[in-house]
Amino acid sequence: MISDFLGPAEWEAVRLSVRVSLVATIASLPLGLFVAYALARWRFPGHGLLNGLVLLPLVLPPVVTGYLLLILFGQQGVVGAWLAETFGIVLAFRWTGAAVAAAVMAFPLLVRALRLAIEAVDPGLEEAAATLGASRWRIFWTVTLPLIWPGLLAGIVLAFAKAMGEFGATITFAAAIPGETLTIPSAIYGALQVPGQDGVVLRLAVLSIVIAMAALAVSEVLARRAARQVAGG
Amino acid sequence: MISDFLGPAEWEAVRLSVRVSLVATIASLPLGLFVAYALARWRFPGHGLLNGLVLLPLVLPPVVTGYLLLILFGQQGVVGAWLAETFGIVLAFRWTGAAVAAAVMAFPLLVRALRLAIEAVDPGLEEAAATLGASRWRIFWTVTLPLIWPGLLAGIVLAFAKAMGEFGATITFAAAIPGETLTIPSAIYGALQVPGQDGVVLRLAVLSIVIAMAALAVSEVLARRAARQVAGG
Amino acid sequence: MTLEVDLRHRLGDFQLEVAFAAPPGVTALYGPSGAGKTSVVNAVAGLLRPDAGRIAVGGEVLFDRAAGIDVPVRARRMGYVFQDGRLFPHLTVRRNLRYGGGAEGFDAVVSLLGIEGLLDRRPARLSGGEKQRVAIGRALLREPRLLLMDEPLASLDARRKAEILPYLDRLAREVRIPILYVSHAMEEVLRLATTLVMIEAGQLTDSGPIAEVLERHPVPGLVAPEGAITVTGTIRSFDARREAEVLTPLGPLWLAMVNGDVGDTAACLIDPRKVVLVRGEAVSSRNAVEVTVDALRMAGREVTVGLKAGEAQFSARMGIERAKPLDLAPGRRLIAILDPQPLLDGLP
Amino acid sequence: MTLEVDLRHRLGDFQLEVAFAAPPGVTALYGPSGAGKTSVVNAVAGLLRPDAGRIAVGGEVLFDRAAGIDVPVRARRMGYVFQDGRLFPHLTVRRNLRYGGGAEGFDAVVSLLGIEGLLDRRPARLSGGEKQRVAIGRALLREPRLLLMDEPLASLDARRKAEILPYLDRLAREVRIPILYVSHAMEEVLRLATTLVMIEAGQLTDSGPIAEVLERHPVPGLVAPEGAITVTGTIRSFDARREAEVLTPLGPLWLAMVNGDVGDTAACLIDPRKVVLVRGEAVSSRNAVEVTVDALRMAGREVTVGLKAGEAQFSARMGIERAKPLDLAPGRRLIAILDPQPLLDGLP
Amino acid sequence: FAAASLKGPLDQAAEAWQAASGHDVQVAYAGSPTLARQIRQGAPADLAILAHPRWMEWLADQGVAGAAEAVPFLSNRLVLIAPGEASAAPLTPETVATLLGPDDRFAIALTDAVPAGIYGRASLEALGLWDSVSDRLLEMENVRAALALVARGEAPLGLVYATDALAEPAVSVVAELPVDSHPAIVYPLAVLAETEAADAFAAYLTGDGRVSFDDAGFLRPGADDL
Ligand SMILES: Nc1ncnc2c1ncn2[C@@H]1O[C@H](COP(=O)(O)OP(=O)(O)OP(=O)(O)O)[C@@H](O)[C@H]1O
Ligand SMILES: Nc1ncnc2c1ncn2[C@@H]1O[C@H](COP(=O)(O)OP(=O)(O)OP(=O)(O)O)[C@@H](O)[C@H]1O
Ligand SMILES: [Mg+2]
Ligand SMILES: [Mg+2]
Repeated sequence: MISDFLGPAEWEAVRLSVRVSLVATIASLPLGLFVAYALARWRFPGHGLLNGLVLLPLVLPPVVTGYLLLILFGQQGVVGAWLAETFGIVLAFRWTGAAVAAAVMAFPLLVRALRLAIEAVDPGLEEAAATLGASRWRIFWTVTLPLIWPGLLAGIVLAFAKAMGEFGATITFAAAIPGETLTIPSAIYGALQVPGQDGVVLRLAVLSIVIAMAALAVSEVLARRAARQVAGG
Repeated sequence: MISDFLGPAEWEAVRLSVRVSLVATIASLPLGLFVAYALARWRFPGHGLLNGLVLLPLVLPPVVTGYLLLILFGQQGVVGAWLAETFGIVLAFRWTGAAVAAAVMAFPLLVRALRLAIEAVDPGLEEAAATLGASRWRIFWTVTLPLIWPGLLAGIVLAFAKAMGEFGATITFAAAIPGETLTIPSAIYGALQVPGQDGVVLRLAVLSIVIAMAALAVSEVLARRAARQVAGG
Repeated sequence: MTLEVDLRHRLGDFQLEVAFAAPPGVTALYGPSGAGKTSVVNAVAGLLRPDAGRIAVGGEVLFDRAAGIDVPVRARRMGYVFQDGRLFPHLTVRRNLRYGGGAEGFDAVVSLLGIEGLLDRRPARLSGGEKQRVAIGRALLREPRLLLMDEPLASLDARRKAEILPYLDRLAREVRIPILYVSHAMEEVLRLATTLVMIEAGQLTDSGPIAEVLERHPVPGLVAPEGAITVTGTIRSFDARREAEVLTPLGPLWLAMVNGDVGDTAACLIDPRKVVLVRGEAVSSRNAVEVTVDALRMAGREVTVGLKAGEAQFSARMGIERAKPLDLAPGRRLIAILDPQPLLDGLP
Repeated sequence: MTLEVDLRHRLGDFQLEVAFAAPPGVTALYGPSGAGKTSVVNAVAGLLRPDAGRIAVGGEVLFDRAAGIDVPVRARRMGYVFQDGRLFPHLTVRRNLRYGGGAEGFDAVVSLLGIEGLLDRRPARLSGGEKQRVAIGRALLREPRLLLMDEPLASLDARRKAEILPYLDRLAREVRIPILYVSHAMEEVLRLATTLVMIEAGQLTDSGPIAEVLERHPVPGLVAPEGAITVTGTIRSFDARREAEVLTPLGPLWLAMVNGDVGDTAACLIDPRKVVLVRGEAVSSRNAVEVTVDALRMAGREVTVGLKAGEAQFSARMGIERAKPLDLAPGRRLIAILDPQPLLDGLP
Repeated sequence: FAAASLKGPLDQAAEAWQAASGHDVQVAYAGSPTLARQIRQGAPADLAILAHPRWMEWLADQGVAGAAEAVPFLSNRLVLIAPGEASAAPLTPETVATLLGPDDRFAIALTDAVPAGIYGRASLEALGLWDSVSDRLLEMENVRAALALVARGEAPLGLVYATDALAEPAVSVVAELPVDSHPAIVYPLAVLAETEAADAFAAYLTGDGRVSFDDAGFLRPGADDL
């Protein structure tokens, strides 16, 4: 399937990887923002627990995370069965599952970057917005969010890069179905198993680097523009 | 070798993992700080390149990173051979190699957290320190570093957690030699290969979670204390 | 609409305990650095939750510890000019100004503050005083029912102050909203305030109509000139330059820069060193009083002359060489030219 | 040691172009908000690199674009009190104060500033004025060869100012270091400054000894009272209360709050509305001058009386009803009581 | 250095030999490609057991000493498995279709990369079953992962080594694939270091040590397999 050229299968892996990574990143943003905000700003019972839980996918070998996902979200899994019954949503062995795996793996990076950024926001500015009649929600959108913009971009890039490179949890939870869950890392893994496929490995690796670097470059440009505005340059 | 109890081999893996992760984290701190500072504060040719390079280990599947490390730092590798000849330093298949692999994999996380924190430091304060006669070096130690303390802690925890969970690059670059490079994730991988070893997997996973959570808790306490001082609370 | 404040709060070693009422018009919060002024303002804004007490505006309770009421900050409808600015760094001046609403009056406020040229800049490119002006504008445009101004003019130049002060003055009079105004500059306080709240080390020293408070505590924060007396009276009229004719026990005195209207009370200070005695027939000053020398006292090279004007008593002090040509003796009739200070001049 | 500044710099639309010299003693940088004062100070501190120009202290060149000299900030040995504080938030007050060195004089500075009780706190727990005092202390303890103070007293109360001003005064005189002092408060400027640099919209308006500059530009930033004249003279003596006897064309006048020493020049303003005319034999004022009525002019309900005192001319103005009892006519001899303002009073 | 799939029995054999000979054995497990690359880069391996001859051939091509003299050490066979207790069934497309159900998938190791997958694909093709599963594959990182899927019931049918099926109680064998339906499965063993201990351990493994592998279900390779 993996040809010696960047054949259709490889292209498919690339397209899939980008889609999975984008979806994983974008879809985990709202929750990531919420969790980061909660961790940074609120004190509540279970604060430490949540904090630890978020970090988990980083500590565990990816395969274990993937296995846990399978146990939870697989068709036989507790949540998975419920999801399938109630909403007809099946994650395991679908590209959505690959996205979930990537999102989970990238989540600690996203949340940490966001949390750092949120903690750096001067609460005095949020107070000022409140005196001007802004609701919490408006304050978040018009003050907090723009001020954490650099952190948000950093988090997005980290998460996207991580999602692009994620392999262990993805293959364990979503397998490597061509066109469905066979992402670049899975393709690379496959190519690595076969002697003499180093060319394919190299091509795919370079491609995924190029994509990640492009994302990085965009984020840098955006972050620099924002910084220039705020700092007065 | 891995018995049904937390046998000596498992303990060895745990001790080794902690040692490797600690060394990886601590040893990469100075370089991480330097790179993060450079990326945050300086404009220089190659800025984008360095930025991308740091992100690489996140994008590439760990196995590829490990393989690249092997090619570079293995005894036959360009750098590895030179290191071995000149300093007698051998990294591949040693615990130091495992530390290097973990450090490389954790580096993007460390640098990003540090960079975000450094960018959030008000340059006005560093200017004030300069008018008070402080050298760049003193400013860094007495103003910048204390002010990025929360980011530093976040970076350390991320790096440590990542190092604890790192598997792909480690096993590829340093193999899984018991007592030398067989870290917890490798041990978990081993146990996963043998059916019926779920108990071992669970025990090891829990152990590594406990260790990472302990590190997280310590960092939270330290960060909160620092935040309280600065914010006046 | 009146603001009523009654609060107790602990901040580290610092204990705040004040109660006062601020009627429409400007209420000055006056007290040395660290007295607790910002803390009071924060409590009114809702940014500091007092340990105990009650805060109400126009009868609406904003905070009542005992009753468990604590209206959220955003619902308090106050315009707060912070001591430390707090402009949104990521928004242009225009969007900072518009943040609290108020397209209405935008142009007027912008031109009052002289920030027309800055509308598209971000705060990082403003000077200190420009930031302060934008912060004032932002609070004004909120259309608040209460203005909180924490040293709003501290880094503005005299000309700019001279433009903004009358505006605030008018605002307080016309819109009839209370303005809580923190300032160290006595000129500003005297120019604007109708009510004065003096606090020191977290405790209320006094509060009430400015003239009465200043009568009880002559020159807050300053040692009054030796032998000075405070004279109070009722405002009878204003002249074209808004100097007030005040009926005092010493006779009618004309005071510059007095707040209030006809019928209100005004106070001034008579410094013996600034009283000029004249042996002669006529003087051109409006603040000349016919007096009789009551007593003479010498101290070093200075003479203090006790004087009587009708029932009222005061004194003049001068160097001995100045007294000689006057040929002073008890019972002698002279003209005294007074320099009544609405407590405005003479402050360092 | 003298500071020489000559710089040109562009900030967005704003063009800065000033050149002046600041001798030992206090040099006030005076100008409206946004004039470029902070930018000048930053350039001297080395925080802003001018597009062109030269900056030198006591002959040592700190910056010279043409010669490619740019002494690093840390080596310039300046104490800078920033307009926006910039205390280190993670350090206690004590460590903030000690950051620039100077164990020497620590206790003296701390007690001057009244911050003994704050030494172990961090800045977040200080009030606005407390922060400002710590910032002053930090700059003083640096043992600088040049002090840069950007509105250092803006949020301090009168009593505290009255304590710190003489200290700065003494510092400037005794240690003989130049102090570059930005302030909008004319009292402060008049109290402290020996040199005045006036800038507006980035351009130098004038600079030089304060009396001379004020003579050329009477009340900077303010419209001088109508018909007011500026009178300059030489200081002959000081009395026990440090009022200065100034020999002027009108005769000797006594001025309060004058900077400088015997022999220096001092200037004051004579506002016609504050001149009191007396028909009589003797007055107790030290600022009384014998005058002859020169001319009379009526405008509305006011009379302006042209007066001659020897060669000098000035005028008095009063309501028409005040003028009547004086029986005014050209040639009549009267006594004029002046209220010469060292440009201190009368500012809004 | 040994293929990860050998972990259970090899640990036992190593322990036994260690006890008997007094030598100290350290076994480093990883996937065959990783091992091969490490050995190529000079890894301190005395002995290598890989899961497929091709990486051993690659090592020989790369000129690694000892690789060319590798001997076939173990063999294995493929089985179809199902979760829980399942009865044996004939190997026909129909049974496969029945067992798979309408929309479930077939768990197998990567069919063009991992040995078990490659062998499996060859076998299924030979048996005419490939077409009934080829578009329903759940290709996994390795055979253990495929096994786990079946054991968890996520896939109703999978293809693994007989050794795996034997070790996992949660699955049962539905059918054994004929040995001649695919290239012989061979685990080659090479002695890479000319040390006495290495030779001795290799001798032990190919001799007395085989028992533990036999117990685990491994087959002894035919003499002509490599
Ligand atoms: N980064 C910048 N970009 C563009 N213009 C700037 C920038 N910084 C300051 N300015 C402008 O330069 C002018 C001078 O600023 P500066 O801070 O020196 O004024 P200032 O005299 O200190 O005023 P203030 O009394 O209000 O503090 C102002 O008009 C300001 O708007
Ligand atoms: N978080 C805190 N913890 C402890 N003490 C505090 C804290 N914040 C303020 N204080 C103290 O409370 C007192 C009142 O502070 P506040 O800011 O209200 O003073 P202020 O009257 O506004 O002074 P200024 O004129 O200097 O701004 C000060 O003595 C200050 O040191
Ligand atoms: Mg305050
Ligand atoms: Mg300024």
